[in-house]
Amino acid sequence: MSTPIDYLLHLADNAVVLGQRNAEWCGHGPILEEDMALANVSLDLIGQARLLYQRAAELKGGDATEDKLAYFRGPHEFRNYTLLELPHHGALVGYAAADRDYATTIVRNFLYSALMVHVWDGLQQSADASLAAIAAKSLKETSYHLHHSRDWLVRMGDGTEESHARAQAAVNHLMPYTEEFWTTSPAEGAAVAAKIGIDVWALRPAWDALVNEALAEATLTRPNFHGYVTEGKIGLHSEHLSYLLGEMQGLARAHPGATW
Amino acid sequence: MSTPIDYLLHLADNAVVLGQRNAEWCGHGPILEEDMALANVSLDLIGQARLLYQRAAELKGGDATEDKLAYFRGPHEFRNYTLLELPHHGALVGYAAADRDYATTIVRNFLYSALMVHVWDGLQQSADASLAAIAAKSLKETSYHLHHSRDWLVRMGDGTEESHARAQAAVNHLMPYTEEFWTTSPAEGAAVAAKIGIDVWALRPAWDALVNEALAEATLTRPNFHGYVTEGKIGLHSEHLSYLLGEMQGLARAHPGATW
Amino acid sequence: SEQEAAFEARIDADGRIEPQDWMPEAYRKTLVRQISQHAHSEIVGMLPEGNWISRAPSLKRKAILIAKVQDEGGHGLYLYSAAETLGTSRDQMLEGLHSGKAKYSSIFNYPTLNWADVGVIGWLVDGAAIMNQVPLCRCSYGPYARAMVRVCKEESFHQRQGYEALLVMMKGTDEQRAMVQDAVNRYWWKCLAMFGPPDADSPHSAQGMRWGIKRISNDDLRQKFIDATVPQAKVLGVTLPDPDLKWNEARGHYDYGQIDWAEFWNTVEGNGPCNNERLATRVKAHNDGQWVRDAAQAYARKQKERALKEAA
Amino acid sequence: SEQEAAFEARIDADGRIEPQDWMPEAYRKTLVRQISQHAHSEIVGMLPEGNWISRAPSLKRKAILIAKVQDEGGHGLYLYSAAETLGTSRDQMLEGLHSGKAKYSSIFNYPTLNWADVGVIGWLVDGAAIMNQVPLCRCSYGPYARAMVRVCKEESFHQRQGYEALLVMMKGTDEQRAMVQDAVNRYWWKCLAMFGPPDADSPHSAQGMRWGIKRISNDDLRQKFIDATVPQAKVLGVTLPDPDLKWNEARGHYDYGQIDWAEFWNTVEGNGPCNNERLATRVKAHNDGQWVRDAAQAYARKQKERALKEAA
Repeated sequence: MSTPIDYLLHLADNAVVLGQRNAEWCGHGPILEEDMALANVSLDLIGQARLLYQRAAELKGGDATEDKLAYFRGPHEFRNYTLLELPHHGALVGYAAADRDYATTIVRNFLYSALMVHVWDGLQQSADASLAAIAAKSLKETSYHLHHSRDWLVRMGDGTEESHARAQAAVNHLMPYTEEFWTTSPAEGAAVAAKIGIDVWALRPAWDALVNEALAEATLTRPNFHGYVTEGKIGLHSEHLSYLLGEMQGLARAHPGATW
Repeated sequence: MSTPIDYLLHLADNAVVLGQRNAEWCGHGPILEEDMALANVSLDLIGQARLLYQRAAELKGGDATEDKLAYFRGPHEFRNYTLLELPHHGALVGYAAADRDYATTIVRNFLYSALMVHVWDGLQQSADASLAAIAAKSLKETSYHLHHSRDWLVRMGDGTEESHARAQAAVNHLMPYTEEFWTTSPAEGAAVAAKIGIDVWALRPAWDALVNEALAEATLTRPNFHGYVTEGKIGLHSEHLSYLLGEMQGLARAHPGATW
Repeated sequence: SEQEAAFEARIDADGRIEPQDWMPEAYRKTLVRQISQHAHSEIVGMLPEGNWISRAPSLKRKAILIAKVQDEGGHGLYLYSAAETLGTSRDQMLEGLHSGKAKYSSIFNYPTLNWADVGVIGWLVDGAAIMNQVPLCRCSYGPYARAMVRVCKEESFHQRQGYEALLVMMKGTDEQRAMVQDAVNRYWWKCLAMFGPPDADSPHSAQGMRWGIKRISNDDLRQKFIDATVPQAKVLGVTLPDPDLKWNEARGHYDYGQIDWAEFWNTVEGNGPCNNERLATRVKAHNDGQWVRDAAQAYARKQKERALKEAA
Repeated sequence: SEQEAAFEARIDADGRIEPQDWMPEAYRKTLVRQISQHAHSEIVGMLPEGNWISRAPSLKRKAILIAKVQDEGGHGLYLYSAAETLGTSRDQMLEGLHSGKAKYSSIFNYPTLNWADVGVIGWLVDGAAIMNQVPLCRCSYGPYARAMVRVCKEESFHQRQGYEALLVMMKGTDEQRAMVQDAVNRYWWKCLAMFGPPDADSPHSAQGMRWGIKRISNDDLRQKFIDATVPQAKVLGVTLPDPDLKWNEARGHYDYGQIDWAEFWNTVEGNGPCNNERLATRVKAHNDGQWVRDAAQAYARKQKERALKEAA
């Protein structure tokens, strides 16, 4: 696939995978208002994914559609950050069963939206006018996601002893996955060179500041990184993505020719 | 589908669905010996399912195979008891997430194998010689499953306060699903008439005795039944089966022509 | 009493009762029961449809479904708020739900077994709900009536969306059409039962009518629903699973078969296929979320204390 | 001492040391560490393959996979038993695993990402394990040697099964072939690292050799594995992802490229892609199962008490 398409897929896959995860809380949230808030985040992300897939399909031509891209690519073809495919609980293998943990959900939404407010901001200047327009829309939505998750991060960290422990555990679990943000995939490199994409590396100080400030306010500690840098954005995922996609794509794939 | 096929599918679907569930513990059991015991139960059940599907495929003719029957029928075509498709935890909707509960697993295996020892025993006299042979083999295996689950049922019921409470909760949750055993589906009725199948209704006193005796030994109470009689064996399932089959069938369906 | 006379006069004049107005205890209790039951139905009703969000077969349908389930949560919120104006807190109402004392619409005690169930719930379940709810927009209790205006508007939108999704499926493959027919077969009779027992067996209705809480009888609403739905089913191309369903020229209405009230009552009493699952899921969500709500409260308290300290 | 001399003499004569025999503490400790590490590897090794049981694409393959993972549990059992003969309990060993003090084979810290991984683990991972383990059947400690005889027999069976599954896939569709190649690409280098660091960097080996615990050097085993595997890869039709891999006529062996030892050590130290997941899953299973083990113990105690009472 050509550069801008690969880059658009990275952005779209991020959005659809995290949208899928956030929607899992629907009907199971800790309080009705949060059910609705996460449904809203999910809706925004699915909406972003649709626009991005549509643009990618347009560039790809042929019989490509948003749904072909979302439903008929395998896990190794997905280009999302590994962070976004993880289930809502601590580190466990792909076929473990466990209760959902809201701290994991909130911390992940925070870490991702803290990056994406800067990414969308920068992409408003993309040489791809469609992408620039999507970025402007997404920036507004993502700012809300950031506010929402940051507020809860602070509440949890500076709440009760239990909520602090859970939030810290989620931070410890998820923070290593953010290292993937700072590597440059071929798709990103080419998109930056073509002035379509944004150099995420340059956003690191801003992200660090945002994260460190929020963690400090939440009385949480940022763990040191020493570990494995995930490679979801080049298609090397965790064991969790194939389950997520299996569930998401199963019905569509059972009826390959169908229109819905 | 003709009578003996429908009846064989009921037996085969029971085995494959419960085999699938038991295997979920593999690597997650409460003690290594139990990981192996449940893997063994699962292997026996998958083995039974294979023989039954093979016989059904033989009768069906055409391009039917065991895998076509197991992997390419939808939830509404499955004829297993609803009891067998439930996840390893208490009553929750299809898309809830929860830890696995070993008491649920054990109680279900007990309730089902307490029936099947009698079913297989009777089916040794089936007019279908292949089914009679499968029954003889399955009877031995199922006797082991019954011993295993009954032993644990007693240990849990007459163990600690916590294990007693968990076992009782599992009994309360699952017992209503056993009412499905005692209804006669069209496939069963026809199979009985053709002397291929067995009249499960006639087994009820024996099952009741087995269950009541074990519950008494386990110091557990049998709940009164007042509720909904499930209809999995005529294809009306719970919300859980489509998830189970989605996971089980997804890979095979993604490669429809492939041989493995 | 004078208050009672004023209340009765207001009701007779089809006027609105507002939270600050005096009202008889029985009126207040009836309303709290009905509104909270309605709110619970919205919340529990998120579960059967929520069951298909992760598996929606296109991104467009996924987004529509999430938005719909989110709207149901919103309806729950308005309705809990309306009930709170009567002096009962949301926590109290939830306690009623979780303990099994309060009811919710029994239609949500049936499973959603295939994707078409989502469309059928929109078309038939929401359709029946709207029939029930439109008269409530003229309910004598102001906050409830106003909440219902908003709810009904959104429900009509959902109903059209559900029907439209089914139209697309009926134009699709044989399997898609079979899914729709299967869903209709499972839901049709349950939807007819949603209007409640026949008028002859519905003793509470009279007082509700008198108070302007109920406006149209169960049987009349049911008939209205059937008359409206049969032509829609024809356009859709599905068969409604009632051999007795036919146009009665004399009555100017469709005749229809016997509803299985025993099954209905059994489900209302807690013995439907999903009662345990629905309720246990709500209870688990509430219990699992306790630490989150505790955290928010603890944090709010700390913030307040800090503000006080700073002010001092 | 006399005991020590007798021990040394037995070792020198290639005799067997049995549990009741005297042995140096260092020998005992080395064996417990090695055997428990091996047992842990079997148990943790159930997870990457267990990940595909529910999704096996045919019932036959599902049964084969369950049986294989079950065998691994069995190997774990023999090995824990062998280690117990040295005076360390299974609980102590599990405590070592769960606290992160004890190691297990680092190969299991990589994810299984497609169905072909199952076949490749059989072919390459089990293949490498067998190379390592066959010499252990002649290990100086009797119980370990005997356990390894049984383990190696079953592992060879698994290896053939894995290879056979891959042969079938390679004869299948383009997608199936791509899955196999993808799995080989991800596992090849990790398997070469399974033999441990180059001999030059492996200080512990000498003492192990002296004691008859280790029989062949890391590099020799690695070379043996490569020489055996390259022709199998050719038959299979997959490319081994090493451009430097070629036959060296002079050496009579295949030359091969540089192993990424930094990555290997990083993973051993706990920073591989799945270290946290594997360990946390074992710990969770153990903790979640506490009540079950407690129940069994409580029941056994009660039974004993009842028997005593009856006897009295």
